[in-house]
Amino acid sequence: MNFDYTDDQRAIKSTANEFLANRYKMEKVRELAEAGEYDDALWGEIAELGWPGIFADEEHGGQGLGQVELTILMEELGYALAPAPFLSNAAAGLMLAHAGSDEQRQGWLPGIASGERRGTVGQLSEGVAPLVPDADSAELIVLLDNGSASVVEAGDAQIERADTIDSTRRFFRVQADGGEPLEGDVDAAVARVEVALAAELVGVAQRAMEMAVDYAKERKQFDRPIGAYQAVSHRCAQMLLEVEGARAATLYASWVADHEPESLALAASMAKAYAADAGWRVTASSLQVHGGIGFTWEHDLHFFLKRARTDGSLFGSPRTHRDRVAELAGLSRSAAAAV
Amino acid sequence: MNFDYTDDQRAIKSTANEFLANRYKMEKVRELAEAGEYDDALWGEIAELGWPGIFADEEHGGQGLGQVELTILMEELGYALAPAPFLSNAAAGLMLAHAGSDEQRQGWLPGIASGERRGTVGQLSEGVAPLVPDADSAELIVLLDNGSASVVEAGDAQIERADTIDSTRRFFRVQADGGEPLEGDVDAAVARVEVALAAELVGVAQRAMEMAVDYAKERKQFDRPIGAYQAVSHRCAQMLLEVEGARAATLYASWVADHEPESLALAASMAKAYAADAGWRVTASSLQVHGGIGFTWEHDLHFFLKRARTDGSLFGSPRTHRDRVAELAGLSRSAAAAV
Amino acid sequence: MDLTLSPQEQAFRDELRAWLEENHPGSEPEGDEAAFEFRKEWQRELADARYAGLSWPEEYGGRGATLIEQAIFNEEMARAKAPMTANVLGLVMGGPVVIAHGTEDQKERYLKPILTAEEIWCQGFSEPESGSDLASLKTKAVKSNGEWVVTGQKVWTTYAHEAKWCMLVARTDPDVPKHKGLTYFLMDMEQDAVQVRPLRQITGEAEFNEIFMEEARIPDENVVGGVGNGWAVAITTLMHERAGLGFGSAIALKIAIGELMDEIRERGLDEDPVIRQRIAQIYIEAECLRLIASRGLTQIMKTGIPGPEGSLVKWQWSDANQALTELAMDVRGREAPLVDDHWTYRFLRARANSIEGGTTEILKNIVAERVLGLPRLR
Amino acid sequence: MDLTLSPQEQAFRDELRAWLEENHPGSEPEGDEAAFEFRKEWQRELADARYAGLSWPEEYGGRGATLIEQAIFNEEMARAKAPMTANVLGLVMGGPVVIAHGTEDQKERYLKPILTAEEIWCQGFSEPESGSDLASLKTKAVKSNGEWVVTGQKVWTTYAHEAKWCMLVARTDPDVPKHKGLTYFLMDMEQDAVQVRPLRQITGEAEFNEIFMEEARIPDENVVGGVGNGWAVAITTLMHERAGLGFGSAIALKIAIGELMDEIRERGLDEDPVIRQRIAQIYIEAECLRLIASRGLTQIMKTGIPGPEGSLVKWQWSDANQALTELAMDVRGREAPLVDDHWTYRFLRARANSIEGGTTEILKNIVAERVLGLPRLR
Repeated sequence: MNFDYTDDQRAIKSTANEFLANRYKMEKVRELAEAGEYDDALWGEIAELGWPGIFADEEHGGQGLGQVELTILMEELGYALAPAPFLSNAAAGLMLAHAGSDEQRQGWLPGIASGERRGTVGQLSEGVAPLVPDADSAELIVLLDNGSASVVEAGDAQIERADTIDSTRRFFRVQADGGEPLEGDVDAAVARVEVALAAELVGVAQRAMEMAVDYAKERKQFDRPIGAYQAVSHRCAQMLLEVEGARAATLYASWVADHEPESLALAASMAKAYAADAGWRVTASSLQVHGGIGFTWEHDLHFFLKRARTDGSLFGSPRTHRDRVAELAGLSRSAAAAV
Repeated sequence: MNFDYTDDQRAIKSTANEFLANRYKMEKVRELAEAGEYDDALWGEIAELGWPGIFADEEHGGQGLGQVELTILMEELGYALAPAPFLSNAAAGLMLAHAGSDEQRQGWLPGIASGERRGTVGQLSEGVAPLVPDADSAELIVLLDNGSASVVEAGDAQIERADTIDSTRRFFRVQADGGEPLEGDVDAAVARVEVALAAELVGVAQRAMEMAVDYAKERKQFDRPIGAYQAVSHRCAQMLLEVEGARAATLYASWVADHEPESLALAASMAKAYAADAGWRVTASSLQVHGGIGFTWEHDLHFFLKRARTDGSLFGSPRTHRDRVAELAGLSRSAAAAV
Repeated sequence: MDLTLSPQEQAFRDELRAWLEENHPGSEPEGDEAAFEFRKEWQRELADARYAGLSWPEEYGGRGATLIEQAIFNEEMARAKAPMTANVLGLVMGGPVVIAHGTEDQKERYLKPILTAEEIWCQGFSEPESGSDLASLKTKAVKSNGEWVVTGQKVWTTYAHEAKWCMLVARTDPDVPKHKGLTYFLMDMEQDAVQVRPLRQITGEAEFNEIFMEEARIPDENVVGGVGNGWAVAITTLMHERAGLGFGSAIALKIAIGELMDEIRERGLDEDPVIRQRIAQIYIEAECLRLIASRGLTQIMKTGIPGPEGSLVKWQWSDANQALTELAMDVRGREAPLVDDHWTYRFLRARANSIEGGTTEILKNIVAERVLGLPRLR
Repeated sequence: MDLTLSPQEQAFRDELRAWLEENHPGSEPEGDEAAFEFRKEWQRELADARYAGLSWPEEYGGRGATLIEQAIFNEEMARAKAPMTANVLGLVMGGPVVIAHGTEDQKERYLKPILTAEEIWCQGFSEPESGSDLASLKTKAVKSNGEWVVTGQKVWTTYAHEAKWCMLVARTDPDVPKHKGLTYFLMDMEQDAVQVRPLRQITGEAEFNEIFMEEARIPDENVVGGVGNGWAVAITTLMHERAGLGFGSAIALKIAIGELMDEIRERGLDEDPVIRQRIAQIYIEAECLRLIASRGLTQIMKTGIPGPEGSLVKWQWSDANQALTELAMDVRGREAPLVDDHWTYRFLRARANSIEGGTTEILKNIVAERVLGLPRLR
């Protein structure tokens, strides 16, 4: 047993970290967020690195790696808060790779893996998917509807911009009829998307924690760095507890996706529930450590806080996932799992 | 508007405080708790002070005062943790006074008000009342069953000792058939019992808070009183917040019982829910401040902690009361208010 | 103990209600400028009816209202969803400070235009480096040729762009310990040496401003309470602010809870046991803080001194309001991140509740040290 | 990253499982004395199969097991509900300390009887005045005629009434700063100058003892690790204790969660949405702490140094176990206060979880200072 990255995985992590730190400096992130845009040139570079297809088979143009490697990238993307259509495209890729037919995979995966013909995924509520990331630049949209999924070509859908609190990601309201159903195990594929989101949340929380810790070392009040006060230092310790718990749960779920898929449903719900709470609590707690300055638009923290809150409600709220954990851990299905 | 005691109420409070501090020193409380007994002579003194009938009409041998004055006594009794059949007897008195017929009042209230023929109240679950305080020394037992109530003479009931974690109060399991129904507004009477319990919880929490604060001033670690560390001082501040909230809610509910009974159901549930949580959280938090010594039998704190936890689950758990608050505050009745 | 209103209090409320029914100006127009004009006009109406500066002595245009009457006023205004006044800080802090610490000339000069919103006031206490540690502020005022020359920066200033006067605390003596050596000034905002920059918040709005002073001038007659007494003057102002705000915030919270209950019902979630537990808990906490604030008013009226209740109320309020807005997001479910005109703003805005006007950490220190008598760390 | 067991680890587990199936001694008899004899007998059987002192080098009767193998062992023992060993502290702390810091003579003398439970060990670190502040301890050891004379008091000592040897840390030099001047001794408990008094807990049980020493004697050869090195010797012991315990506690917690789920089902509460939320949250936290502990084992095996995971795991475990037992009380509803043979004990016992073996406050300090690099207060 070895709960640590392999050398290859470590290399992926450090490459991603460096690339993103270099290309998505916070000024850049802010500029894109305020314009509500992405940077196509940077997407080109990401595609060249092979990231969009990291988890896809080599025969479909991917790198043939797994969910663990995707988690490594997602965490770094969250850490950098990179405004890019990566998650949406990866989500579509995961749906096709794990719930698509051979033909669907052959038809769509290569474009997704190369980053040239992108996809996205949305969840329908009464016939409308209110929050679909990057739908305007996707060629295909996977629409989930209570355990089933179908693929719609973007041209066949009505797509309208939807403003969310997270301006670092472009969301759209999507309505479409028909589409081509995915015949495979939709739930298992969705679970992989949940894990990818959990990984992003881990990165967001990690960054918000680091910002809090750095600020606590530097900011002085009453002639002492505020990090010397337990009200602040214990708050930071709590952030570490939650970040490490979220990371451990997410890594485990990723490994399970690759090696023990029969445990994936439970592991994915645990990871998503815990990481969503951690993402929100750590970013909100970091804002409290920052005091007034953390409440200003000028400070970067709020972009992380808003991303965390938004990610938390995509693909199942913490409550929904906890209810599923209760069920999978041995309690029968709840009648009233409404929200 | 004046949210403060009158001079008379202040006098009741200071008399009660002094009497109880004098008669129920902690060694005495401990001795009684370890023996699982009360002290009849002390009960005689309490009866002479007129406390058992404080809320009862003068025509039934009481003092003709109200719920506010009962709350003052209950808080002091909780503060002293006095092992005595006061609450049980007062609960029976409140039921008779507010839900009994004229005849029932005339028959039973004088004995309760004088403390000579005591009563108690229990809640039935499937035909058995598992936790009835002081049933062995009561002459009448009011049994509540889903909104209705009936009076049973103690001689007609099966009474068995029931050990709880709270050894400062004597509990019994009671089973009885029939009994004489109370025709009045049972819910309104029960609400008064809930308020009395909330008041006891306020006193218990107040005492546990004072113990923590005193210990935090005196105990040194790393060459400083532990109360100088925010991990401890903010914990104590939280105790004050909860104690003051519980006290305000309980005083308000008491005043409402006397002057605005149409608001009593909501006010009583708010007080009981908040005071039950506060009682448990403050005593548990006080134990944490005390560290190891607070976990020893030798230290007095555990008696307060156990009383708080036990009071909290009598006459409706915090959850039940919160659900009722939701209902009374404007949300319809919950289907699944199970626990 | 008597939680009913006295006949006088009742009469005050009835009169106010009747007046409000007659004079409620409806809802604010769109646009910052128009809204501000609307608030000015509303304040003038209040002032004419002697409802602005309610607590001020009658000789200065107030009613000498008791705290209970002020609480009644705040409650009725909140219930009626009446607009804000334009000159909140002048009414709540500026006027009382001038009345308590000002010279006769100052009273003559400043009070009337506060009441009528002719002159708007803002507050210059906080600085970037001194948030919780107010006494560490660095803005310097040096006396030169009979006037004071001020250089420094202030932050978290509301209404600065509209204000004529700034209640400014600055360091006039760098050589004495930090609480001493501060002086309270009234600074004219209409001079080039004073620059105002809006400070955008995470909500996207600019509710606050930064003020930059580069050799701004203040005549000596604009010192309030004497040179070197700035700390004492500022602190009494802050205590009045807190005592007054507590009760009003409880009412605002209860109104918001009612709105969320409507939302819950509309979405058919009113039988959801988890939601019910959460909203009930917030409802109870709001009620507790209202009651603690009420008890506090009784205490102040008896002793004249604001007690610790102010700190407890502010702290509990920020916890409860944050919990409420988080619940609102959960109630909105999948759509929660979509910007609506209501809850997403409140949700983000609530993050500042535990920071503005005394962080929760500082409030806990105050409770621990001043109420419970625990030792200070520093 | 590979979370499956290696072939060796798999083989170890299979062998252990088979052995356990053969040799599980059933449940403990009633009565403290009988139960303790039973545990001794069980330990002897484990020792014969070289399952006691698993991590000890083979030359001292152990298996030189890896941390993963130890974790597997703890997990299997917990799953099989196997009894405790009689000499836990000797196996987990005493032996490793002697092996790491002891002389050859000491190894010769002490190790064997630890393994076989012939000699029971206890630990004398804590004192009434020094709980979290371990280095402030006051028990004095003075050298006189070639032996040490010890006077003082220890507390929170398990097994003291059964123990032959006490791992005692005492102050041998009062004139140097407090971490220095401590020495680690092995004290013979069988002398009149050592008195043991049971310390009753809030559960009513006496799991711990106080030890009173009034001029107790320790021969010089019973110093471990050299005079003045007591702090370093004690700290390495404590770190080993924490690394070893984390994983086992996660498993025990998961078993308890399973029992509570049974209780929930039996009471027909398995569809209750509030209960489901609470138990699921605890389930997730238990899983997180198991995973953090697993990652910690990998880390230690790579670096040889226990990381911060120990503190996180202990802290999260105490939170989760307290939440679990509180939920159990709520699940029992009206009957919760009635003393049963199971949950009321656990509920009360859990209050100590956030105190024993490092308070949560101290663990948070450790995380803040040593992991996050935040400044120390003191």
